[in-house]
Amino acid sequence: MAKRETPLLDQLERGKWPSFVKDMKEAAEKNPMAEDLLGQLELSYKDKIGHWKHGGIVGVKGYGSGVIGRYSDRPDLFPNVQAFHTMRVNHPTGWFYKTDALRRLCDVWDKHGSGLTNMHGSTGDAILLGTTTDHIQPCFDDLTEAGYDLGGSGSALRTPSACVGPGRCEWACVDSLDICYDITMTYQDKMHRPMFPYKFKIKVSGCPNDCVASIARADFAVIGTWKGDIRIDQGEVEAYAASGLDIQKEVCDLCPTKCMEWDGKRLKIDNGDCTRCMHCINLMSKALRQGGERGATILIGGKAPILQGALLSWVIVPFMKLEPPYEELKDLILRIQDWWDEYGKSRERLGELIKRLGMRVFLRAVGLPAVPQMVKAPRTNPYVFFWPEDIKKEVK
Amino acid sequence: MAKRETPLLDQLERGKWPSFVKDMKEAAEKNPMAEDLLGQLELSYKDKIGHWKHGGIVGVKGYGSGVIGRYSDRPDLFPNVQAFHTMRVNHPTGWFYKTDALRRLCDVWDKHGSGLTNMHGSTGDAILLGTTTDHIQPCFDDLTEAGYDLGGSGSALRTPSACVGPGRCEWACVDSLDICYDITMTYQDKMHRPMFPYKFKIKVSGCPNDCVASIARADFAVIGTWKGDIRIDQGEVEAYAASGLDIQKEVCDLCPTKCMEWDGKRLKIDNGDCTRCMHCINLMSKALRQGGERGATILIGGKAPILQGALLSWVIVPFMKLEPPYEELKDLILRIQDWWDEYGKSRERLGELIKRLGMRVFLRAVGLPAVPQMVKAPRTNPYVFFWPEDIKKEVK
Amino acid sequence: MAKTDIGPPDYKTMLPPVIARNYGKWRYHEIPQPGVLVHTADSGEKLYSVRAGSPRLVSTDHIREICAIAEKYCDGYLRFTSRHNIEFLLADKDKVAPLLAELESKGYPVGGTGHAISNVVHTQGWVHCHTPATDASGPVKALMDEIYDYFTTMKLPNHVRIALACCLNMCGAVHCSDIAILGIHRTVPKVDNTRVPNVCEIPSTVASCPTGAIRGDMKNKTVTVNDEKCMYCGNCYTVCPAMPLADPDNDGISIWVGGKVSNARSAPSFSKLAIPFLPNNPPRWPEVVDAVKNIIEVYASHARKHERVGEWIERVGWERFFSLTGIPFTDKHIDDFDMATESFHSSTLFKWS
Amino acid sequence: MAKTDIGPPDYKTMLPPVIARNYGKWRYHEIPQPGVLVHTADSGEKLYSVRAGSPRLVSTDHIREICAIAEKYCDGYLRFTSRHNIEFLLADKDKVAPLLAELESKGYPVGGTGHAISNVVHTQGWVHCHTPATDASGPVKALMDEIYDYFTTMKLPNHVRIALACCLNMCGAVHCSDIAILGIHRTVPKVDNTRVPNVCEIPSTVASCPTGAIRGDMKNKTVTVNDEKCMYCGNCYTVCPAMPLADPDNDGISIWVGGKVSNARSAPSFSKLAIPFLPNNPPRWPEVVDAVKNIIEVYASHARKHERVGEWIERVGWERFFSLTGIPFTDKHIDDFDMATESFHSSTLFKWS
Ligand code: SRM
Ligand code: SRM
Ligand code: SRM
Ligand code: SRM
Ligand code: SF4
Ligand code: SF4
Ligand code: SF4
Ligand code: SF4
Ligand code: SF4
Ligand code: SF4
Ligand code: SF4
Ligand code: SF4
Repeated sequence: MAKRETPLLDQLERGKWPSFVKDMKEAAEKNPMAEDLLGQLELSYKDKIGHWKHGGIVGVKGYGSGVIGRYSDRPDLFPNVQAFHTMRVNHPTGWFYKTDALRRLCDVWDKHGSGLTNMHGSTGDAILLGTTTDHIQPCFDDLTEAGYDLGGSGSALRTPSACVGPGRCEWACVDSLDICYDITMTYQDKMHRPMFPYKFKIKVSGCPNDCVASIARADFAVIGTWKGDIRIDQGEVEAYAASGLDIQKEVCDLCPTKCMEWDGKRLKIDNGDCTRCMHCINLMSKALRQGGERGATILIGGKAPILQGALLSWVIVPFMKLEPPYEELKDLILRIQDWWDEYGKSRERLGELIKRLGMRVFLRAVGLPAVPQMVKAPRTNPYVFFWPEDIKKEVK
Repeated sequence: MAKRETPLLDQLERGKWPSFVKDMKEAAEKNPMAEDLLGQLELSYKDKIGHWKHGGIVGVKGYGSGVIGRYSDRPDLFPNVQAFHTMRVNHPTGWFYKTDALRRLCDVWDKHGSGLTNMHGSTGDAILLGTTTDHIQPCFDDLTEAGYDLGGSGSALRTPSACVGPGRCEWACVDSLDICYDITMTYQDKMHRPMFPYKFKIKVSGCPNDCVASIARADFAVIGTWKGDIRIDQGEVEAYAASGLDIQKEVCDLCPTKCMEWDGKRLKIDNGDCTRCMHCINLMSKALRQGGERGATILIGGKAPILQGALLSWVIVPFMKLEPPYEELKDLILRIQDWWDEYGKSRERLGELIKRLGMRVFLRAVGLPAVPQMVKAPRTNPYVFFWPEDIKKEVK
Repeated sequence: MAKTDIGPPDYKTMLPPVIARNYGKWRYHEIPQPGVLVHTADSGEKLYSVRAGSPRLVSTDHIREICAIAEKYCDGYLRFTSRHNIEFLLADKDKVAPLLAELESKGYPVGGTGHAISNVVHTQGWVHCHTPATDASGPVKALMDEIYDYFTTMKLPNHVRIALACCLNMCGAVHCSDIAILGIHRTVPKVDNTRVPNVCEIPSTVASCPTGAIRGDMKNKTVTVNDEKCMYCGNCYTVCPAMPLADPDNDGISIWVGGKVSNARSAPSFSKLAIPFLPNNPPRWPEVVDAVKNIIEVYASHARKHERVGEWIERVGWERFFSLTGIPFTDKHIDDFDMATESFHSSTLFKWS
Repeated sequence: MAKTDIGPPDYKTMLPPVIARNYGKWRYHEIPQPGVLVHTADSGEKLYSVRAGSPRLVSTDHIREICAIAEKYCDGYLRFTSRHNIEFLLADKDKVAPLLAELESKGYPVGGTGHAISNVVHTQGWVHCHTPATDASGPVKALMDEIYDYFTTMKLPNHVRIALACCLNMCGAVHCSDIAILGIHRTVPKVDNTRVPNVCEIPSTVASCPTGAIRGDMKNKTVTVNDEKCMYCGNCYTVCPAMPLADPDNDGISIWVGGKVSNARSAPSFSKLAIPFLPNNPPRWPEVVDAVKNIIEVYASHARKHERVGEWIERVGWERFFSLTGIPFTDKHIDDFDMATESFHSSTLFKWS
């Protein structure tokens, strides 16, 4: 096939940052789908418009999710991307790979698809970009053979993800990797066979730094935290000071609760006031360790703006101990999903449902107690509902 | 008439705070309406429920407002309050009285009403509590004879009010009293003949301390403010320090923008960062004077919770010079009321209308420019409307 | 024939001469003692204002007594404040002490200035309104008796502004008070199907409900209320008299805290729910009085100087407010109206208590 | 027959031995140079992580190249980060320098650690999605070329997290980014009345509209759109393919600032609108690149150490943000969706500029 002219995309090969155009061309060298993708993208650059039709439903046997159907609106010009579906492959938790496993993935994809991928998608999957309808099932068969399975899509549990946590990070208060993997394995059915009102995302971060952005991007966020005093190694604090860290200005003054005092020699923390923001610990990882009792805060409801505006997840359990087999956690997830499943309208995320029905209804349904940690501040409007049992019945 | 037994209310004659029951009894001594009011109130205390029927419409000739109709639901027991309407009398601006004027008011009320009043109502009127339907017109006639007129009620401009301002206060940046009086006189018609979708309240405070709570309680709030540097009398600052004011802790540390520095001798203010919160000036009235260029911030939309939740007024003009005859101000009020009148639904306050139609529509309609001072922060949702002229038309 | 549209008396005719002379030229003020303000003008002249508490619901005779006092000490000049206190305005320093003595002898509380509790802005209650869930003047009197000392002294961290409104219409504008006392109903309006067709307009009644609990029943020319969606605001009753909701057993009072109006230091803010319900217990509402007093005292002993109630709570956190006051936190404290999600805690930055 | 529900490979089989040995027992970390993290375990063992930038849209050959490098220096162990960078994981300190040299020679940017700009989280754009208002990979590449130095150094006040999403669905989760680049449509969907009856479900299409702009036209089995109420979110198109709204002339990009996710110091927060519209100008989107660069540079020169973009803006004020960046403030910046009033400035506490 004659090389396509791509004068616009060529301009994106220039510059120091690695170029996706280079990768596309590399793939196009040996793969006609990639070649036509390049051509169609060039056309989009010229037309300033996408050239994909609204997705159709395609999939593998026994699953309802994991494949995103896609068709070109110019199959006349780009026949090899007439159908160009992506496969969402569940990444190994924490995105850890041994190269042999990664190479196996590449081999499968060279055999069945365009040879192009996203490492990774924003939900966390390894995205295999573009194959034909025929290839979906064989590709899946080869993937499972290679030890991989599909991730979630549609109205299903989406591929859970976790920060690197105990794998590398000194601040992990919970085993983010193990929790995520455990959940992923426990809920395979919910991931592969969409039965919910809409998507449901779970993410696990080991500490309040929230390196998987769970609070913004998950319906159900697990964020590690601690109780007990921050342990201070005063010697190391002094070492940081000696090395040029301005402890008063950079640490104490930026502590959001102003609960730290530094007299040039000793650092004091009023732990009762500390809100565990991590700032001081972030700056002095050698000198400060989180308190000894570890667990997680559970927050729910986060999502992007469609339909009624974005939501950040909010606290529903201030502190939960998390140790295998994570029964309390999984039990809560189930109770929440059951309730959502029963009352949620189609395309209504968990957060939106709670917004519609009210936290009090939610809390009662899933059996959680109301605690002040759930709110920035109590309500300002007087539109308070009382439960029937609060009201004295008239004796008539 | 036999004295009514009021064992419950009697218990409110005890205690050091002046007792309204004492006043009611005083009035009841010579006035049968007051006597029955006392009786009906005692019944309410016993029943724990009000004994007034839903108000009816009563009024004086030529006016649609100023009188609140009220009827007892137990006229059988309390015939003298069968009808018990209140007259809202527009107070002299700033609630200043010469006693002769005040005595005239009392005389009118003893002649026509219960002899009970509220000095004053929460909107600011002198409330004459309770008269019969027959007496309304003669009472009004006597009131105007005595130099008084009625205030607003219903879907009208309500009685504007103002803080004491230049009458006594060193911080008045605008002549709150004169502005309020001028508006009151200019809009007599709008006060007395309800023609709006709902009530409209205007309040004027001389400075950001907002001693008439305009931001919370007015649809249209005028709050004095200044441009230019806060003028510091360093000698007086030192005097405050000497007298025991901890300038670092009580002044600088509480400055919300942290734009003040005190070295124990001199106070420095970074005026560019100051948000004119008044705190430092409040604490050191002798030492600090507001900047020299005086005017007001105009805020709109404030109201109590019914219907869609309470609103605090928000900035629509950061700075407006205000000098008699206040044309710019009155012009703005008219433009706003005209727009509200045209688009507001029945019982929809100005703030609610803007909430429904959007600030951009409002701003365009009344011809105000969008400025960053209008918002705490720009929008977070991406649901941005573009004007037709922003959009390139397809050439077809 | 009456004159119309004459407007209020011109305030300029009501100003004492010392004010007329120094109008707009005040230089600074001092508070030598609770209830006494001294304003000094650029000219050096001084104005003495003596502030006295008032029950607001006053008889003409009471007003005449006030007039008499003002005539004796103030050349007949006085004013009322935006919180319904009386202010005697004097040019003559020497008359201040005698005035104070007379006020004391007559039982007028003098105070409400500076870091004090001033008068309670309040409303009609059972005295005159048709929608109250509680009385207004009664609870205020009972409360002020109990916290009287905070009116006559200036020992709080900052001033505490208390307001009471007897129903959700909030005529007392309690929505931005340090401490707010709010009458609430708790039962669904009882639709009187015989009266609705005659006295109510169905569409506006339906539209009056913030939660959409009311449906029109066009056939019977009446309305029905969905009990589960009703939060007893009473707005339908305002619009349609045939839907009363007052109920002696279930009406009562809720307590709100942490609002403010001034722009001093922090922005104006709404009051937030502290106690969802306390019973109506006339004539002295002991539960309400105790609850408010408790909040004041916890504030007084924990807040830093110049901190308003809300500023104190924001600094220590709402978790701490509930633990310090011993007020139980319930699901009712969590907003569930239209902007509820804005109040949810979307961070891990909270305290354990 | 394929196996099903086997789940992902067990991550434990992917961990380098040094991690397996010290799992959960890390003590502290250091960043000796941009792109290099050194984690020390309680045991004293050290793990070296070398972070390299990636275009995310990578070919299998590119992945194999990465594998080859990992095999050479890291015993075949690597990972990707939550922002799509590559991390080479080494136990052997001596291999770090040679690895860095090889990465440099092969053109891999090393960095993204500490107070840097890391990889741009982004989405599909014209490469694969059906609703984009702009491309994803293209603008990201053009931008990263221009701000490359901020990736390879650590000279900013704090890290700056940039994300791009090509439509309002915000798959790039740009809603909480320091700087967000968001594709937007600006024309009302064109209802294809011949197709709607066959491919769309009317009630769910009507329900899909956040502003209630869509009405069912049951007679013609189609829908109509009220142009004035439509803000081009594209949600109807997601539900009903017969309502396309892409438009080459009017699609483009908006810029948002000041969001964050971490709980460090301040609570997580949404990004706020900075620039409502910039044109799609492929292949290098110069207007977008310049706008983002300008914001970064103003931030870099004005923020205090450790201040995130949003923290800086909150401190100096939005008035100042607009005046410093020279970005015009318009009526589009003022929210007019359902919780708009929450964002209005209800105080007099603002700056003149
Ligand atoms: C591939 C991916 C973008 C990427 O390039 O990384 C993606 C791609 C699509 N997303 Fe997404 N979303 C992807 C992560 C996200 C995220 C981020 C996350 O999960 O952390 C979000 C925001 C978080 C959230 O869920 O709220 C996200 C919010 C959406 C939404 C809005 C949902 C909402 O409730 O607001 C839609 C619209 C929909 O579901 O109809 C959406 C819909 C879509 C669809 C399926 C288009 C559609 O309208 O049907 C896109 C298919 C593109 C294609 O042709 O391949 N996508 N989507 C991401 C999934 C890859 C993976 O599995 O790893
Ligand atoms: C007389 C009155 C104005 C009027 O036209 O009637 C008034 C008069 C003064 N106010 Fe006020 N304020 C008056 C109601 C208010 C209100 C409105 C309200 O309470 O409903 C507020 C807003 C309350 C709020 O924020 O919730 C108000 C917030 C202030 C503040 C801000 C205090 C703060 O830190 O938040 C000051 C400054 C100060 O006290 O240092 C202030 C200061 C003053 C000064 C010192 C001004 C001056 O130099 O003359 C006056 C004496 C204050 C005092 O009592 O210590 N005035 N002041 C009002 C007296 C009401 C009363 O009887 O108690
Ligand atoms: C007398 C007064 C209370 C008092 O004891 O001081 C009062 C009394 C009534 N108010 Fe009010 N309001 C009074 C000041 C207020 C204020 C405070 C203010 O103006 O600063 C507010 C809150 C601020 C605001 O307007 O938002 C207020 C918010 C309401 C509302 C709720 C309006 C809303 O949009 O949220 C209603 C309900 C209505 O209008 O249907 C209301 C309705 C009423 C009615 C007319 C009852 C009704 O439903 O029709 C009350 C008549 C009582 C009676 O029988 O005399 N009243 N009302 C105040 C007027 C006296 C005066 O003219 O000086
Ligand atoms: C590798 C990674 C986790 C993973 O599982 O992949 C990671 C790793 C680390 N993060 Fe992170 N963070 C990672 C994404 C995030 C995210 C998520 C995101 O960007 O989407 C966040 C939240 C971002 C936000 O707030 O918008 C995040 C907020 C932090 C913070 C908080 C910084 C702040 O002041 O707000 C810290 C603390 C610090 O840097 O001092 C932190 C600190 C760290 C430390 C130092 C933790 C440790 O001791 O190992 C790690 C090295 C940081 C560095 O790059 O300098 N990490 N970190 C992610 C690297 C992404 C990348 O390639 O750039
Ligand atoms: S979220 Fe916390 S535990 Fe997880 S990688 Fe980030 S800093 Fe480490
Ligand atoms: S973790 Fe945050 S709140 Fe706690 S002491 Fe450190 S800086 Fe302060
Ligand atoms: S609002 Fe300002 S000018 Fe008016 S009385 Fe209060 S402090 Fe004085
Ligand atoms: S007025 Fe307020 S912001 Fe300005 S310097 Fe004084 S305390 Fe600071
Ligand atoms: S608050 Fe309610 S009950 Fe009280 S006076 Fe106002 S409208 Fe009447
Ligand atoms: S009381 Fe309020 S919530 Fe209940 S039906 Fe009436 S208007 Fe609706
Ligand atoms: S942001 Fe929109 S256009 Fe981009 S991938 Fe997601 S759904 Fe598709
Ligand atoms: S684009 Fe959005 S706002 Fe416009 S009609 Fe469709 S769903 Fe409604």
